[in-house]
Amino acid sequence: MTIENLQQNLIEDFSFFEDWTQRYEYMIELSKGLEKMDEQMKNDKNIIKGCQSKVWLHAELNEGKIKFLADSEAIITRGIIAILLTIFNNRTPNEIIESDTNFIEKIGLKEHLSPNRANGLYSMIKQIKFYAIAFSKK
Amino acid sequence: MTIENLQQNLIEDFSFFEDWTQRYEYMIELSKGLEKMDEQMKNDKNIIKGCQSKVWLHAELNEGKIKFLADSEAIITRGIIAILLTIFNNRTPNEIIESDTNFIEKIGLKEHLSPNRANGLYSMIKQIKFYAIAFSKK
Amino acid sequence: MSFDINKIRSDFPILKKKINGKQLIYFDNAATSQTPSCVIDSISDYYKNYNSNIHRGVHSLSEQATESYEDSREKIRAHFNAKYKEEIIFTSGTTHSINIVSNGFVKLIGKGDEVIVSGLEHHSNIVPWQMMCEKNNAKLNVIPINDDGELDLDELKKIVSKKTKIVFLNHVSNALGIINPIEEIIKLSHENGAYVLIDGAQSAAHFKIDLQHLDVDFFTASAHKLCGPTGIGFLYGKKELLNKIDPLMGGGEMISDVTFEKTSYADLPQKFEAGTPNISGVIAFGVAIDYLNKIGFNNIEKYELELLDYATTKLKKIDGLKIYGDVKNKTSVISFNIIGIHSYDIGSILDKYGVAVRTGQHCAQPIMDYFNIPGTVRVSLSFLNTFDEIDILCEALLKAKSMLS
Amino acid sequence: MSFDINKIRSDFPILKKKINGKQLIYFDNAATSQTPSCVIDSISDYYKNYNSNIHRGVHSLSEQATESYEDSREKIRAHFNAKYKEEIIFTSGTTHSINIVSNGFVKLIGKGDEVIVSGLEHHSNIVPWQMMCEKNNAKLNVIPINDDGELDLDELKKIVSKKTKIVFLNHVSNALGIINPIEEIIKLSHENGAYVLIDGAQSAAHFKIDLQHLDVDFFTASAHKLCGPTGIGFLYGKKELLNKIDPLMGGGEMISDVTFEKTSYADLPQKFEAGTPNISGVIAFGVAIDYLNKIGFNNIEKYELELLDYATTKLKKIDGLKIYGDVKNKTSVISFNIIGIHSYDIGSILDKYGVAVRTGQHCAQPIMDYFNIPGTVRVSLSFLNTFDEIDILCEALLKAKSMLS
Ligand SMILES: Cc1ncc(COP(=O)(O)O)c(C=O)c1O
Ligand SMILES: Cc1ncc(COP(=O)(O)O)c(C=O)c1O
Repeated sequence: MTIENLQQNLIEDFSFFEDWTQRYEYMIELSKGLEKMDEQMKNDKNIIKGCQSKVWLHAELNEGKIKFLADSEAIITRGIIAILLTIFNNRTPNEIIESDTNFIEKIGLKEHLSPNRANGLYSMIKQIKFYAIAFSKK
Repeated sequence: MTIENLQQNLIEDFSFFEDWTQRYEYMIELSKGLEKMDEQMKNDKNIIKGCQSKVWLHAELNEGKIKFLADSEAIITRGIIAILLTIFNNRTPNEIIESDTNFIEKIGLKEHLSPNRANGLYSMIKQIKFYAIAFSKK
Repeated sequence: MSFDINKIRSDFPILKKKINGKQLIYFDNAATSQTPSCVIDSISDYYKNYNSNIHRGVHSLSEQATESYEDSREKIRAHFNAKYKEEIIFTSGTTHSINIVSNGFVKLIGKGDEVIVSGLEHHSNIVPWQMMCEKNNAKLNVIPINDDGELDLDELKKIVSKKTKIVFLNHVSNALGIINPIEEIIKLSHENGAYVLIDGAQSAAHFKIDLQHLDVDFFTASAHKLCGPTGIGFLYGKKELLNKIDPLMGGGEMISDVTFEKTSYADLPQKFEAGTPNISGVIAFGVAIDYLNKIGFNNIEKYELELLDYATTKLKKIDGLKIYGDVKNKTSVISFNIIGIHSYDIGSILDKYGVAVRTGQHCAQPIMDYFNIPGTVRVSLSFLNTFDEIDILCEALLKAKSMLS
Repeated sequence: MSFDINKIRSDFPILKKKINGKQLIYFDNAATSQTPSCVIDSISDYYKNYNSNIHRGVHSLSEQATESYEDSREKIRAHFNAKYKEEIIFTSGTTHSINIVSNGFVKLIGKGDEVIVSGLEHHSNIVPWQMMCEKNNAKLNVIPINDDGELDLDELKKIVSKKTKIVFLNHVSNALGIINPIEEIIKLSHENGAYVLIDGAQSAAHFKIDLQHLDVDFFTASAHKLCGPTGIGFLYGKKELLNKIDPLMGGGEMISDVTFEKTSYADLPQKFEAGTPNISGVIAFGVAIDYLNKIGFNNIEKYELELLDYATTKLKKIDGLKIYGDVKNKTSVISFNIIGIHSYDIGSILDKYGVAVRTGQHCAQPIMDYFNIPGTVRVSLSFLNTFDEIDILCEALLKAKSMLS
């Protein structure tokens, strides 16, 4: 599936929820599927600034695709990470660079998360795109 | 006349005025009778802080009485000085120390002057009393 | 005056707010207090009727603004019982105040000298002093805390000495609500010839403070935690000390004479109030102090401690809930975690129920480091809160817990 | 939008005021501007609806306050055309802003280095730099003025050199209203490798300013001169320079990591915004900028210059009246004396006629020293004034003159 398809799916998934509890429960559910991040990767180098709870993001290039590992202390943040990784994990740098990020608004994540959390979300996306650009130059 | 008598006179004088123009004109008139202060006395040592226009006050003890000389760049302030010196000039330190200063409120000077100007006024009185205390200890 | 909670709540327009469809329950009073109508109105009144730059103005508006501004200084002086009006310096808040003092001490102390901070501080009472120590090479010592979060005075006795020049600590810890034994600390410090700065950001709203009685050298608080507006606070300092230290900022009003060769500073308090101040803020701060006194600090203290008691008892019944700093001497602040759940997740869910709490480190990272936790949920109660609100909090917490575990 | 003076005046509640029984005529706009209802209402709205401490808050009120606060930063950035949002630092006003920069330069320059100030400055742009020079032994040079009150650029060419590290001057002189040739000065300074700080306290209200176009390194203005509230302003600095200088104050928000051993600063703009800021002030500042843009800076500039022309012509007809800085390139400020009469006396009498002017040194003692006068009467016009008001001023001046001579 393309990034776009996946984003479309997410938008549809989220459109079914009737209230915040369902949305949150879904994110908490998603968080449980997150690939485990090595404790030693949770170092200062990998910390993303601008999030309310600590967020670590690690990236490496594997046969032309970027493998992300990420984690957070907070479960709701982990849910957000899970959503982002569903979309961006194991993509080529170019796929990521060219992808649109306004699905966030469409998911309703922005309103239903808070601006502060949305800031954290944007910080994560910024970092993901930053890695993609860095790897694309290698 | 005692300080108190003089103050009483002033309160009466001022009670006749019907508006601010008369009050100001009277003060301007009074300012013209102010004894001339030597230019060299207008030095930093004699400056009173807290006034909007520059005010100098010089004091010396003459046969047990304090002789004041004062001046200002602004004519309305000179009028205020004239009023104060009418009351306090050539008095013994103790007369000044013991004198009441609430005639200022009674004259209506406080309302008709501004708080800023009233501050200047209080600064002058404070300085006058300060000299009296200093001389009383000699 | 008797304490009529409904009447008092009706003075605060924001309490009618709905959040996510629920009635707002504001438990973030330690971060900023809410504002009564009289304070809000005093700001509008200023801009509608006598907005003007102050001091040196010859016209009536300027005089009215100056007079109100200076009246407010007198209100603050009287409320905190400072000896002289000019010992009250208006600042933009506690942080600014502390920086004035720490910057002023750059030149007063030097290598070999020591300063003491408590282990229970807000960053605003740590970082300025670190900046000072970097400049003058003074040594920063720390009064350690014990597992209850209390300062260890025996340790203080070991580290305080004739080398100690200044001791600075908060009256009440913002992260835990613990009231520090400042009388004892002031006495001990003075015996060793050290000055004391008390950060009253978290105490001034909760009980009456008498500066002359405390004999403290510097004290500060922020209006926005005292039902006043943002961007204003005050620094109290003993006159002879304020005269001794250099100002942090230069500018208009704070000088008596300026040439390009040399400048001399004005007298107190102007020396420390460079530039056009927050005039409406100062005036509204005075109105806020009047308002609090009308309610009465005795009433406030008594009611808040009842709320604290009730909330503490109820919260302790929640399985896995651990309170930090659960000691006798504290203000109405409860800092806790539910084991295994991040404070941030709890705060997010509570918000959905209209309940506003603060989560995280509370600008007091060293305390969190001590307890080895990333943060806490902080419920900070004020005299505006009700017992019902505490019940709703507990219910919402149970729901959050079941969702998150 | 066309410029409807009556409609605009009706936005300002204070203009209905009576002073000493007369209609208020406010000619002290350079000291502080008056405040439109929309700005006043935005402050009330904040305290009634979303008052909360910002950043790091997890609850909705805090988020709304944070968002409005940051929106305001974006409004300021857009209006002044800064490149990055984080180049806009909120301060308590111009004086605070200048002190941030002068303090930041304490470590960046040293003995043998030089700095240049203009002879036309407000104390707020002199004293902080004198304080800096005292710490780092840099030399303070002055661009002299001529008898018209204009800066002598030929002299500047002589004193600027590779030794010059920073040049600081106001865009418009508060005492005289003269617009300085800052484009030329910035170019000349940059050619010599010197940075430039422009104090825009007196320019920002009168015409549109484009920071990227000016290529200035630091710029600052105060909200209270821009139809905004007191206690708030901003500092613009180029990102790489703001990253280079140390913060003036330490505290909450401005650090990313605190231990007692070591602290690291947060990114821009937080690095310079220690402590709880003037949140309502920042939000209202944004509303004020929106309001001014709705009226349109082109309209404002055009109308104010018409007023200036009219007033200058009329005042010159008064016998013995001398205007200082009567040059072509100026904003709507007229600084004058009537020979033989003290400015303070004139101001006092004008006040009785409801006319508010400023008198004295205008925090610019060096200018007064240059002209060898104790002060001036300053009439500072804004787009709120009318031609009729100028007529009343002239009549009142004639009356004052006859009373005082
Ligand atoms: C040219 C100039 N610079 C600086 C200032 C100081 O501004 P503030 O008092 O708002 O800090 C003023 C205000 O009068 C000014 O006119
Ligand atoms: C104990 C303590 N000190 C200092 C501060 C800083 O106060 P402000 O942000 O008003 O400068 C706070 C505010 O959170 C505090 O709680």
